[in-house]
Amino acid sequence: MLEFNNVSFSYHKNCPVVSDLSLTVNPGEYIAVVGRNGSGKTTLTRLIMSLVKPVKGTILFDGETTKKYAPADMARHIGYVFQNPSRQMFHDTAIEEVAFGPLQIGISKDDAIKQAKEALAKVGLNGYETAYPSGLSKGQKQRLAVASALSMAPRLLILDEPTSGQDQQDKALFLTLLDHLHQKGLAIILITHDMNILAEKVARTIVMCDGTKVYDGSTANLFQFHDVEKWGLKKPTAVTISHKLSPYGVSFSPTVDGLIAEFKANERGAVGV
Amino acid sequence: MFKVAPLTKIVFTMVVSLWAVALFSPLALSVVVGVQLLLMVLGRVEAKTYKATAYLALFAVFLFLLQYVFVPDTRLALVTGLKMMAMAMVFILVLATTRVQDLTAALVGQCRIPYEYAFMFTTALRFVPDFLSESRTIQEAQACRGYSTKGNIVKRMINFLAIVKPLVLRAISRSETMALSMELRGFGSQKRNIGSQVALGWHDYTALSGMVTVTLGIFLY
Amino acid sequence: MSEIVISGLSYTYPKAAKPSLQNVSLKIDSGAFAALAGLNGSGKTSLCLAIAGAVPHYYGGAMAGQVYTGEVKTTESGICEIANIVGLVLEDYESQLVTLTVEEEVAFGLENRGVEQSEINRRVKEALQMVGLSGKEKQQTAALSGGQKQRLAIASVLATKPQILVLDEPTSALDPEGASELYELLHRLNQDHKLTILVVEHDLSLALPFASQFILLADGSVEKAGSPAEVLQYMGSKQHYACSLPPLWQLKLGLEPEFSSFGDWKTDDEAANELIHCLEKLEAGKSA
Amino acid sequence: MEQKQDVVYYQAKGGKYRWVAVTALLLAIGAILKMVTPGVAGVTPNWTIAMYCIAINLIRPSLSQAVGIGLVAGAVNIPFSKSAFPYGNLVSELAGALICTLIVSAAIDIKIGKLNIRPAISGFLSTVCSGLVFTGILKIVLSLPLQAYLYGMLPVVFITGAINCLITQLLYFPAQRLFDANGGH
Repeated sequence: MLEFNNVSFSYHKNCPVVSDLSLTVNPGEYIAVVGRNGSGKTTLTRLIMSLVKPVKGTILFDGETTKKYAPADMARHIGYVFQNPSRQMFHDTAIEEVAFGPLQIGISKDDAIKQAKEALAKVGLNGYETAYPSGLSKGQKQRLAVASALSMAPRLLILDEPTSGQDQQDKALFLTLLDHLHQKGLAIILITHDMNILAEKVARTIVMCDGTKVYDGSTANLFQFHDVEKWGLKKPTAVTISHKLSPYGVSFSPTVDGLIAEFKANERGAVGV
Repeated sequence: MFKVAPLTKIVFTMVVSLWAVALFSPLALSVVVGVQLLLMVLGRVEAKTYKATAYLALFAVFLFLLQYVFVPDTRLALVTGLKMMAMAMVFILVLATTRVQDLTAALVGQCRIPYEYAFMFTTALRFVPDFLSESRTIQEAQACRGYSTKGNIVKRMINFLAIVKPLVLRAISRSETMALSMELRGFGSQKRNIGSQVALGWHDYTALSGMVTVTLGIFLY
Repeated sequence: MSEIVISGLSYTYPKAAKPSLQNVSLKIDSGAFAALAGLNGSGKTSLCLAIAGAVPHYYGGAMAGQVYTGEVKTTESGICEIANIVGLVLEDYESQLVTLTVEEEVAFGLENRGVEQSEINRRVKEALQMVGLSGKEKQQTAALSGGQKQRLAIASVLATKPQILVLDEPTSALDPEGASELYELLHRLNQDHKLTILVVEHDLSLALPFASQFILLADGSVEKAGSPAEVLQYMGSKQHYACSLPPLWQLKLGLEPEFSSFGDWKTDDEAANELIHCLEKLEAGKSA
Repeated sequence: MEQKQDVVYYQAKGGKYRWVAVTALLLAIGAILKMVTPGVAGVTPNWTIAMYCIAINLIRPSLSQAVGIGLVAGAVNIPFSKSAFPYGNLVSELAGALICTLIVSAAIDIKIGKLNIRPAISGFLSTVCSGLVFTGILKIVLSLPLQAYLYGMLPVVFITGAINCLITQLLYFPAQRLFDANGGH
């Protein structure tokens, strides 16, 4: 669906922000993009949205170069939820907020409202049509932003740090929402700092470091075989402990639940012998 | 600009404006502009100051043309352009050689401008870069939601509210935090100590008497 | 000394339909490092504002009960006087920064209080050093990074030498590296400068290595307060807090029913060592 | 454990300086909008005036406060936009802020049907007044010909006034809703 071929980008000459990046996103995939601040994660997504154009290389969407597209054109296919979504909200009601996109691309008012209603329902905000966006909780605002993106019926959803500032319960709720959307066939790219989310939710991870892709593959392998700290990532608790326990026969698991199971299995095995 | 107190510079902006209004000779006005340019060079201002000055000069040319189109009198048009140049340049000169905070401190301490307004002024300046980057982010966020910049003037103007409204709302919600923080930090107490106040020295008196002499000269002449 | 004592505090905002705080009684000892947790809307911010005196002085509304910060009863003191004891860093700390340069920001509160210039200079230097911003005195506030802005906000409240520092969700806008740096800073202020610290935090695993006290709010009331271990144990027993528990404690509480009870883990290393010990014991038992 | 405590009602003493904060922030926005607004055929709103009109509609200042707000509004633009005539700005924004404050504090209802159009009226009149003062001073000081003034400047003043009228009306109500929602978090 989306393809980067040797893409480079820089704001100033000789100071590349992203260099020689190649990757493919397939329909319906759930991918995490991680890396320390300034590693080029956000630039990667800005390139996808055509907010910036590559200096070298090509970006293809459905086989066509995105060079001639403006961000508003990309918005018909790709939803992008910015970090801290309250900054983009400005309507008096949630439904108007969500209908903004469809109306901008020339959809009739009735259809836009219909689409907006559906999008609100998808994120679990049905009944909130007339709510005042500024009065919503952080978690609800975030879901409202997702609804705004979904109202354009995208095939790919990009989220930049969607869970920051939310309480743990809202966070869990939000991640379940993403799971649902993913199961319905939506491709998702999640930029996150939260390694626990990564370990528990996302199968494929792309690690960015100094403007290049340094890892692209399964999340489990990433934590099992790579020292992620050299890329500025924090090891999840389960990974740290799992590594320390492996000499004692406990199999590796990047998640807490997995580690508990492995620990128990090890003990049963020990007793069984 | 050398060892002159901020207050003297404020007086300088007024005096130069007065000269520019009073003078009608292209030569005399050129001297005023020339002296300011010289002061810029002597004050070792940054490149962007010259850029601002050049921009101003462009505007002066535009004014010259405007004047000339309506009244084809080269001398009169030249006077108009130079007057504007002299009046606007002095602010660029003073701002390039003085910290804004020192100017406001002088206004509060020596001209008795109430502190609230000086604070309002510097705080507005403090938030300009923040809101500038915020406006870019908002523009991008809306673009990713399909924000379009097409259509006729009225439509584009109304559409632009998608950028302006979030900014204004952000300012309103920030104002509450800021007002609370101001009270926590004792804003408005009578005890306030008015930072560093620069008293006038012999440089200032020399400069001020120079300005008075020139002004008198212009008016008597 | 400068402990925080809250007794029977209830509070309702002027236009609110229901109270934000209900019969909150709490004690935070002098020199404590307390973390305040709870879901959004549980009253954490209101509690911070009450400790700083902004509730009720700034907002008005209906309040019952008392808040004492040190010997000061907040209802009988002005906001600015309480600020001499309690330094408050709000969640939107960027809006707290009102001046053009770093040093002016730190000096602002002191100038307003009529402190002498030489003393101001000394305290500005000291406060900036405490937060690791020395050498940035002349920089423009707007040019600082998010984390630096936050440290500047901390420095500017520290300049008035409060004994208590209250931070409302300080890590919500920071990346993990920034968040751990912030906690190390708070730890240093707590240890070296004997500051009492209260921090609102969703991610308790950040506060776990440093905190001496956890407070859990729910619907405006204290649901549980005590040592981190006590509160985490309690949270572990409640299904709806399952996801709020730090992974370390999810692991601990997940293993404990079948294995020996473990210590009150604060760090990954501590946990790993104890688990290795446990495995070795099992191994020994097997070969015996 | 249940302690019975007497409920005491407190008057909000806070927000004494909210007018300062709101005005400062809105003026900052006015300054940046000037930089980022795409020019459409040379016709752009005067954002500075629109922003202090909104601020004045929100905070309802006294006339002496209005004097200060006007002068600060005139001054904020000096370091950013290359104003051709900074002292002229000070005077014209002073006039604009005073007019706006007079309209805002006028005791009569300004409504069309149920719609409160006070923001629109204040936005229009302040902009026109400020524009007339500014161009008037400019005309005298730079000795511009009458034709240039009548055909070159006046139409711009009135068109800008009309745009500002619309903007102030559209932005005021959402701003006011949030402004009044304080303490509700």
